[in-house]
Amino acid sequence: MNTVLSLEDVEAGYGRAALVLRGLSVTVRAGEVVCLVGPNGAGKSTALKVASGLLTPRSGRVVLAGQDVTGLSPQRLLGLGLAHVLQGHSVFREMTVAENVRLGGFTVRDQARLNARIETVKELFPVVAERWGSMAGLLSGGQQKQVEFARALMLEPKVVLLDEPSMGLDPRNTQVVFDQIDLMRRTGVAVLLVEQNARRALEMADVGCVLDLGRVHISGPARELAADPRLGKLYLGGAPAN
Amino acid sequence: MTSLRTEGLSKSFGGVLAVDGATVELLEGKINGLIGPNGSGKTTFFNLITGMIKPDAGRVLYRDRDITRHSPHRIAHAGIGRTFQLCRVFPRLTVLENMLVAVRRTRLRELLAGLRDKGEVERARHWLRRMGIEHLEDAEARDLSYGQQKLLELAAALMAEPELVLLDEPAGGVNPALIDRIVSLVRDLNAEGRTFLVVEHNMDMVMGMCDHVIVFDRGAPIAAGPPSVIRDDPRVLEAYLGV
Amino acid sequence: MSLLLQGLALGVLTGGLYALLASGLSLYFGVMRVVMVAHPAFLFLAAYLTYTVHTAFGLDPFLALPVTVPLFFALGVAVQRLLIARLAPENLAMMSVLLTFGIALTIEGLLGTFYTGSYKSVSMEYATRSLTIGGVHLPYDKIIAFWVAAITLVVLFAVLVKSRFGQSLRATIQHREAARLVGIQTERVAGYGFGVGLATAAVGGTVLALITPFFPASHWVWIGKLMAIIVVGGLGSVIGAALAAVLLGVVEGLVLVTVDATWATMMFYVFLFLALLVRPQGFFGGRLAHRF
Amino acid sequence: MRIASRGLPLLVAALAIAYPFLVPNYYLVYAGALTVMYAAMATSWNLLGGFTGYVSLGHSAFFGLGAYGTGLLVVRAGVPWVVALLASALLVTVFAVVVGIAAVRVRGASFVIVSIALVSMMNLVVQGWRSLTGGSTGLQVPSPFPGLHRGQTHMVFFYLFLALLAIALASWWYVSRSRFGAGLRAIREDEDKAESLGVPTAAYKVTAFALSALFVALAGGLYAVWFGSLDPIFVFSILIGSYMVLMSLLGGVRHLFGPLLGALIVAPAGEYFLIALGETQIHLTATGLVLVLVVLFMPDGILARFTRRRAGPSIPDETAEQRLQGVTP
Amino acid sequence: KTDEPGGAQTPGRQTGPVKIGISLPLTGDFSEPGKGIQEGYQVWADQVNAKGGLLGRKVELIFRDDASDPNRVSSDYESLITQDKVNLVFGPFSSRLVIPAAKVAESYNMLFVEPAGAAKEVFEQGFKRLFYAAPAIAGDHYNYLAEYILKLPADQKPKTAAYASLDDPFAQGTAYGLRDKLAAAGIKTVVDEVYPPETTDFAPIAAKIAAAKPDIVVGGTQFEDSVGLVRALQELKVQPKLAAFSTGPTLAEFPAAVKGAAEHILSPVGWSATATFTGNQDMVKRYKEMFGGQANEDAANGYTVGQIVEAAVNAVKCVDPTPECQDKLANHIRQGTFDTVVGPLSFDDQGRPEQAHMIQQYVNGKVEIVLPENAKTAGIVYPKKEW
Ligand SMILES: Nc1ncnc2c1ncn2[C@@H]1O[C@H](COP(=O)(O)OP(=O)(O)OP(=O)(O)O)[C@@H](O)[C@H]1O
Ligand SMILES: Nc1ncnc2c1ncn2[C@@H]1O[C@H](COP(=O)(O)OP(=O)(O)OP(=O)(O)O)[C@@H](O)[C@H]1O
Ligand SMILES: [Mg+2]
Ligand SMILES: [Mg+2]
Repeated sequence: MNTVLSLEDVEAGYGRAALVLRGLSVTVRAGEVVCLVGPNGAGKSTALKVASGLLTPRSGRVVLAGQDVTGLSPQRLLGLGLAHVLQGHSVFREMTVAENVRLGGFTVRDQARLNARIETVKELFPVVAERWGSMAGLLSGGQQKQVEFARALMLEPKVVLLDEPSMGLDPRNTQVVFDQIDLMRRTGVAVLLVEQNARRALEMADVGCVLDLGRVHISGPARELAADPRLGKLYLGGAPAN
Repeated sequence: MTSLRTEGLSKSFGGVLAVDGATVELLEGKINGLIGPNGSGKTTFFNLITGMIKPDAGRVLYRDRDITRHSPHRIAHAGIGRTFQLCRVFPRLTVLENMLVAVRRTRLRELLAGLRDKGEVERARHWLRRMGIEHLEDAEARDLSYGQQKLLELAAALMAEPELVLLDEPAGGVNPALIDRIVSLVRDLNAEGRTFLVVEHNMDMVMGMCDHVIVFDRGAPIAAGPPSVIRDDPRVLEAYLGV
Repeated sequence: MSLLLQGLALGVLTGGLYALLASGLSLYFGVMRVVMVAHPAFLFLAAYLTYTVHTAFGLDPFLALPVTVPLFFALGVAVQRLLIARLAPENLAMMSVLLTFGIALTIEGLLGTFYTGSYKSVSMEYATRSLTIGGVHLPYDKIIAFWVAAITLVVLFAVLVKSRFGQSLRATIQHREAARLVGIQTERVAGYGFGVGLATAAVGGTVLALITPFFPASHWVWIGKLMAIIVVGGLGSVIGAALAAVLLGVVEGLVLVTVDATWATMMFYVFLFLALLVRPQGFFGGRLAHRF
Repeated sequence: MRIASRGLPLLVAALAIAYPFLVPNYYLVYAGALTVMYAAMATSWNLLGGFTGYVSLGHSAFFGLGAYGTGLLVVRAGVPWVVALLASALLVTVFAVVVGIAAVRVRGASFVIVSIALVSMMNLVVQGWRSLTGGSTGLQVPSPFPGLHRGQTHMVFFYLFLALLAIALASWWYVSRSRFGAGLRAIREDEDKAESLGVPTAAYKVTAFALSALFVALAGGLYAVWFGSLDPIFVFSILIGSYMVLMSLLGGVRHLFGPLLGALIVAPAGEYFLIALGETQIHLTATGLVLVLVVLFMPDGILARFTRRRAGPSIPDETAEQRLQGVTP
Repeated sequence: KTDEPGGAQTPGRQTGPVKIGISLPLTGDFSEPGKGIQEGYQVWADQVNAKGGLLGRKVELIFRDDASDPNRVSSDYESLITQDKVNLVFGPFSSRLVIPAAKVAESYNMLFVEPAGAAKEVFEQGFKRLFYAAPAIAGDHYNYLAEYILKLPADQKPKTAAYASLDDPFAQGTAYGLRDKLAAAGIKTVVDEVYPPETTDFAPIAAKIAAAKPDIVVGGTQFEDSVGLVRALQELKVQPKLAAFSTGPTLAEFPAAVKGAAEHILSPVGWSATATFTGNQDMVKRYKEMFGGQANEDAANGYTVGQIVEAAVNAVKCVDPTPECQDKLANHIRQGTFDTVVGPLSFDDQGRPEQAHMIQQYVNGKVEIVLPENAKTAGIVYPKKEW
């Protein structure tokens, strides 16, 4: 399989503050889900921001489909087929759900395609259809998350960066999200996934990377990582407490 | 024995019935869990209990005292503490300052007393130590990682010495290793006599930790009982677990 | 009775003008969280430019619009890109007040330097006549102001709500990173948004020049009134501001003819405080206001 | 370092007390008194603005009311000036509580607007209520020290304002280290969160608002008896209010001495611009540009530059192993 | 302190230029008239210096801008007197600024001749060295017009009058002076409106006046509001027999600002460019040379201050800032009569001038003096033509 996205030896940080990423390298191939796990503050979200152009690295390269895209704007990267779902809540709060979802296809000119996608996401997330005209900021936490995911599905990208897509979702919706990720993989999309629901994510991912202190600590086939007892204690939590 | 009871609590926003005649009882001294699909009104229910929003109808009774429509700080003084679904700390205050904001009583003398009152600072450090973030006491809260902020938020809530603690998705976005830590903390605190109400989507956590679980759907409880019973309740399976 | 009718009619017409003058303010706030204290100063800057065009070329003030509107649009883009964009987002609302206060002083000083402190006015023959309907006189200048305001507002509204630009503008304000990620050029869009706001100032200034004499410090008088209007209307709601403007215009007109001018001006502030007590988010406003 | 930070304020205080005797003429005493007055007002403003983040551009309303209250009590009721001063400050405080209850219901930008409206409103009231206040003609207040010549009066008021400044600074300092102050700061950061932790935010905000108004009203009252003529347009002027903001901001709203430092810079600088560029209105432009520059490049004030510079997160680095220890209970 | 009152004046200061300190509103609300007065002062100084100066010493004017702020005006005089140690001070513009300024001058025992503090309150403060260098105080500005109206035959005499006045001691003073006299003579006041300086919309006020259908309309106005009022009256088709406004119509911008509506509007004026009072034509000429354009009333008032002080200095032969000299000057002014560009002036004990303003009218688009009889350049037109 061919490499679609790679971060090579990236160093990055915010403002004049100390480095957050200290020589991070990650590679994602087409049709592959790479899962980043790691403690809070390890730099997972930062890595995704560098990949999508929201943050310019201080050194190192970002390569997208063989092209060096370091420092390009998110709009350009979007044009090259890269989508990014942010962590936390990033709906446009004072716009309706409809406007939010439509904005997901801001760069899509083809109305028919757009409408078809809208029908699809409405089916996937009933709440999106139900609350089509409501102000997005007034939805519950989990509902907003669904709107966000729906927004991201409006495009048909080649690479998707997902930052904790299941956070705050109930089990049913979590399942929908994971199913969608699986679907993407099967259609050849490269997925870079950050999840705190680590065991579950590693179960479905192809490659797992444990990030700590801005570097990849351990990486390897996802299932192997999930089984590693040392990692379990340190990063993945003990077995369900009882 | 009941710690907190709501009777026919209702709230609608525009056309949306967020909480719809919820009558709920929390068991004193237990860890109560509250689960329900997205948008079923859990957070709104929290906001109603803590006075952040005013109900359209119904009552909230805490230890048999009517606290409906009390302002949030009075409810806090009555002994109910909470955390928020999206973690909220005071970003530009240091960790220690974050802790010292909490007030249990508003006696003038105490308010004017020095901030760095020895007893209070000791108490704050005690809680930070229990959360394992005492080494961060001089850091500004915005510099903490998400998980650390979650812990700080919990510590600050506990600083006000609440008897009933409401946690809104304490595990959301938190590293699994830390979740373990939060679970054991909640257990310890519960063993000391504090009552908890925990909203969570992490089923393992809820089922493993809670003594009593309430299930919400469309703004009202559809089932309540011990985890073992709830786990197999067909209504719950249908409404929530979606399988 | 006819006096009341007259007051009412004048109030509605003046209210229309207020709506135009306040619309820009509402826009900056609604979409950018910027409290633009300098808006009235820009209004008078436009009035002075209109005056210059009028005196130098003898043109009708409205013919100055093709010059002033694009100029102000560009100015707005520049102000946003060079100044407002540099403010830290945490306390944008506060800092923007001070920043734009400084801009207002700067403009006033420049106007005073170039045009001296004396009054200027632009008077057209048609602006002193009036239309009489059933004993009620409707001055032409006010009628013109009203219609210009109405048209501008309709255009503005269409731009904000219906157009792609309007959507990207609002998205940019609400979540900049997310907006960039759906492909919006956020910097450019925010700049244009400000430009549109200032473009309304160009129109407003022209109308103002037509109906009242002005001098460099004139803008102070308007700050309080316009701010009151946008709060009563619900901060940030362009429609709310328009409704509030007409309401307050009418109230002012009626109080003026029945009581006196001091009370008429006071009404703006009375309504402001009423609004705060009854509905802190403004009489017509959306849910937005309470969050700030 | 510690000695420097302790010693400097003492040295400045000593200089301030000696100031009237060091300068060659009474104009400089007068200018000094005016500067100290502004410093006192800016410091009082900062009791609200610095702690809670509620920016009031309308504090001159309290200045004006304090001034008119004192003036009217002296002129119309024949009350001794000290009594008038205190009584009017008290009345203004009560008034501020009432206004505050309405005003602090709104946050951020709305509050700024409300504060602007407050000044305009007070101006209209005082100007319109001609029979009581003298309206636009103004109010003439007799000098409290008819025996002293003008220069000596300036000296007296210099010290009175200095005392007021000292009280305002002491209050700020006291609040800043009290739990009340912690509550106010929490309000600045996140009001709902503070409320949920048991902070009665409404009461806190109103208290801070009123306290801040009290000192500004005292300054206004002193100004009335010192200056002797009051004119509604100028005591209820947004410019006076915005000077308080500008001074505080320039010096640094998070620091005890920030507003004072700001006043020491702004007041003389204003004077300079007026004299150097006074022939045209370009001095307004100069003032405006300074404000713009401060907001853009020094939003945290001058003092912030000298105190703890934030280079990055204030968190000590830890290794994965340390973290492991933290995690395992 | 070197400026301790009664402190020894350095003997060396008796030579060198005579420094005159002046604070004026060169910016802000009053900047327009402030500028006019400044020019008047400058013309005067220029002419004095051309003649060899005051007591053989050159005159040097030191201007300060008070930005129309009473706070600043005090600081300015404070610093002029104590820091710059000026020999004399001249007054600022506007009653609002004159009182605080005069307080400072008074407490340093300085003579204070001022060109623009006409409101009656100025003279009620007990100032001992203040003189207003214009023909009459505000309340007396319309005296000739009142006389004229009251002498009209019964069938022409107006029965009702409407007054609208800016809330400003001077503007209001002028209108109320006329109102009191007319009301006493039985002319009914049907509208009496005071509006704050913030007012920008005059249509409703005009509507009120329109509803009362008064025979005459009197405005106590400054420029902006006089224009606003005239326009609004015209739009609302108010057609009084007589319309009078203070200040606004005397400014050169007025006719253009109200377009054709200026015709037959009356206005009190303290000075006329065509009058032949002592030095007037010289002043007009010199003004034109220095500043280009026509001198206005403000400039004339400034010039008048200079003329009076000049006469006093030449009579008592001193220009020191000492209390003795300043007292001598003040006493001289109180007792004498002075020939000025606005006519001969004398003052009462409080410093009020004791003459009266002329009345001007726009006749065929030109400004004519129509009252009093002995100064008129054209006959008064009454009733006025419709707007
Ligand atoms: N905008 C920012 N400005 C300054 N520092 C930041 C910013 N965002 C993140 N950081 C810092 O960078 C570090 C890494 O943050 P990042 O969000 O990448 O962590 P993460 O691995 O995604 O953690 P989490 O699991 O909690 O989301 C943290 O120490 C954080 O404090
Ligand atoms: N301020 C509001 N205005 C309008 N609707 C609201 C508001 N707050 C909540 N709602 C609606 O009320 C319903 C309940 O929301 P709530 O936040 O209580 O859900 P929740 O159970 O906490 O969900 P989640 O698990 O996603 O956090 C939702 O449909 C939401 O859209
Ligand atoms: Mg993250
Ligand atoms: Mg929720």
